[in-house]
Amino acid sequence: MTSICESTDEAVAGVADGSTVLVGGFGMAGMPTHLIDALIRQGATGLTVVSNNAGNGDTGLAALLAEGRVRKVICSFPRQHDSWVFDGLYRSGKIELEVVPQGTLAERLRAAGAGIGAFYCPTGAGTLLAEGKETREIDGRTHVLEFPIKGDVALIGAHRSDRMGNLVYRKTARNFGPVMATAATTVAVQVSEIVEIGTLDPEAVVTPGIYIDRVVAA
Amino acid sequence: MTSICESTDEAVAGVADGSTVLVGGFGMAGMPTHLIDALIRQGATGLTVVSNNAGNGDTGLAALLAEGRVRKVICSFPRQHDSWVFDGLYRSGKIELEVVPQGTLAERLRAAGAGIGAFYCPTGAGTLLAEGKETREIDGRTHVLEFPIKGDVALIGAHRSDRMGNLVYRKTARNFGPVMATAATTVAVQVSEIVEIGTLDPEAVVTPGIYIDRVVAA
Amino acid sequence: MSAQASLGKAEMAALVARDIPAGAYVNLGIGLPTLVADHLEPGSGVVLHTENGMLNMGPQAHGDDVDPDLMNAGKVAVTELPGAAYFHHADSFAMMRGGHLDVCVLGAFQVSAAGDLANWHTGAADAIPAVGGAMDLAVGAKKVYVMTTMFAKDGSPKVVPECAYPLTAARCVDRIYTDVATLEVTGDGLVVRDLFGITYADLSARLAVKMSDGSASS
Amino acid sequence: MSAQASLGKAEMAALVARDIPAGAYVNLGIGLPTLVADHLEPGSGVVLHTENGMLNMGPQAHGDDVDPDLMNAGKVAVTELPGAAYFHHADSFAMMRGGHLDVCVLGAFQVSAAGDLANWHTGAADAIPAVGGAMDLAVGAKKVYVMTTMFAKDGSPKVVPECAYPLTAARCVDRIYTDVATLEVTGDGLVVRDLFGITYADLSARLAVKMSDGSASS
Repeated sequence: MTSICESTDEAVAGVADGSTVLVGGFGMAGMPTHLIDALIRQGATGLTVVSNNAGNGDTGLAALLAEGRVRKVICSFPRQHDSWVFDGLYRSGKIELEVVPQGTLAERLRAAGAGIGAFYCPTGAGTLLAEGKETREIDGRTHVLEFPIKGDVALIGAHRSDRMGNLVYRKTARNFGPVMATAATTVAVQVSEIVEIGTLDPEAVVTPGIYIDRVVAA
Repeated sequence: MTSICESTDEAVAGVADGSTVLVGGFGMAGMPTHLIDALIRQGATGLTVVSNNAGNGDTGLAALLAEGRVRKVICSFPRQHDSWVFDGLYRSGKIELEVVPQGTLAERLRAAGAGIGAFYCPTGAGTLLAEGKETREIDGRTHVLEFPIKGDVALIGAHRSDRMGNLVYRKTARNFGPVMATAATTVAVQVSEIVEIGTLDPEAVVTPGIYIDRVVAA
Repeated sequence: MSAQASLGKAEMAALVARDIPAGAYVNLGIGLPTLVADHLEPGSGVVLHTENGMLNMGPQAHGDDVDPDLMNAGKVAVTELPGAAYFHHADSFAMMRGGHLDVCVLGAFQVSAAGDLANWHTGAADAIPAVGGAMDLAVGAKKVYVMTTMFAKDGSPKVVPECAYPLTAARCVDRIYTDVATLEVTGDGLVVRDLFGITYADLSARLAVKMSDGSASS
Repeated sequence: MSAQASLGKAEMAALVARDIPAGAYVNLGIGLPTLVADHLEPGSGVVLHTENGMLNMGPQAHGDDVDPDLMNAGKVAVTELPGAAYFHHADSFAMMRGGHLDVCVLGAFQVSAAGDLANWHTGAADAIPAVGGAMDLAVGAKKVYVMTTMFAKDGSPKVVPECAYPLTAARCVDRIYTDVATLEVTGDGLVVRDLFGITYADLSARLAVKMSDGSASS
């Protein structure tokens, strides 16, 4: 059942030390910045963060990293022109990194949400990123066995939610949100606006409320 | 590139004998009846049909079966109160049947469209439907290895298409359409209405035109 | 305990409905389980899922409300409640297999003492196998409730030491609601929770399974 | 043949654009490949995909058209063309990995004579690995075109017998567009299709790879 939270602090309450936290967004589009700020206040540490990037500038995810609260990052693209916080932690051996091809990252999250135990994927076969992974020839092509990435918590951003947690997104801010929403035990979403039940077009709902635990307008 | 067809005959032209044909619909909702009628006229035989059911009454899929044009049916639920055509062919050994759990059917179609070589699925483990299939324990649970189902042709029904083949569906008539659209070499869709490009809301397009080869209003 | 009579269908449905938590996401199987919908409290916020691609399904449609594009899994015309969402088959079964449904209520041919379910195939040599979504539901829902009469027409019990019919899924059933008793499947075997029109001693004598009496303590 | 000068970036982009079929679905990688968009004929019907969840991406946005929710994979603000569709990351990469994109154009550090691509990692010990969607694109698109200068700043060729840098994908490249030559990767090795400002003999002398001269026949 979806609860409408009064504050972002309420939306991230109870995140335990050592949790795996899925963080939506691609660049700043869809990034749940207010929920990340609340997670910084909340204090959980020893986190594994799963996100496409590893933080930009000094705010948001980068600020969480800077506080030493993240043990490991699983992402597709940590290195960016303004990823100095991550870069420093990584070079000084203070953070673990698992690089996953972007599509495989999305698919492993989907698998976690869809009850798929593992899948064979051609991406990455014969590369550094498949080293140590089981492979199998299927139709003459080498496939890598990939396992789900399941979150304890997901923090995502969306455009509108109704009071049941049905979500719509805006343009490319959709990105990882709908997949991460299916892949975590507790899913918190920040939206621009909470609307009444019956307002959203049932044909256009992207994430049904069944996946959403906590909604906050922020 | 999507072509707008003048007739359903044009939309099913060139289906080769021995093809695997994916047929959308759940009950009559989303059933591409006009395309099936055209396929009956078109004449291809020795077909493998993949659909949720195995035909109802004496029309549509049942009529295709009755003409002896289908070698094998892959479906989740062949037996219905009005599936007498299939029942008769099956009992007289004139048609092959592969029963697949409904969700596994959908997921195997998705895998074909999504470039997934195979996947481990808990559904069906320890049952008749997993006999002879490879299994693997993952997190203490038995999973069955399932392979993609790829179509040569998909026939689906949708509500509206724009002239690029972007599709929207109506209510539960959506069912297998979006998945089958990704899983076949040639995808033909019958729609109630073809609209101009720019008419459909980009946030609400369910099947992007990239998946659609032929559209006909019928 | 045995003073009251065995339950009618509506009473069984009411009993199941009473045990469904407020706000739960629920799938009701075809047949007897469908009746549960009529006994859910209007304010309970229970959301019904139909595997052909919808959440927030409303009651059966009649007259002018019948829409051929809006069917439930049993191919009965239904209605849409505010807050509904439509999705395709792969997404619908991902939702199910991924463990997002709180409860599913299924019919049964047989349930074993260990919670194995047989509800899709009589095993008869000439039977046409048809599974639909039964295996997916049995494997995927967080709680699987079975709703059935305790005895078949020939008087044989449906709760058995081992299923003789082909399995739908192994060790999947959590509770069994019947006309004469409600049973819980636990790690220590079957526990009888409620008795209707039968004593524990009589029930125990008619069933060939090991079970314990938890009806007194409740 | 060597009478004309080597190509500038815009000329290279024009050359790639000329070889993209009308109506093709195309993904342009970050950097040099982005320039191809400016050289597509307006009436060509070529549809651009961006892996962060969009088809029918328009040109870069400027001024008031900048929308923080509408970015390309390089996190540059872009626009939406009529007929656009948005989808989430798992769907976007399913589209890619499933072989639905006709062409992708990628940059390269190195391409081997067999069509192996290295474009994500310099292999330097202190480099932070970051792959993004490169591996998915290289594995998924029907045709993979590489667009790069032929020689690195130190004068070393980027077309090599074997990649020294870590691979993005093996045997994935179909064509190599450079400032001095266009090469086709064939089963019989590299074939030079066009030469710009260099003779076949000179090129052959500077590259340490086995290749054949197909430029005369074209």
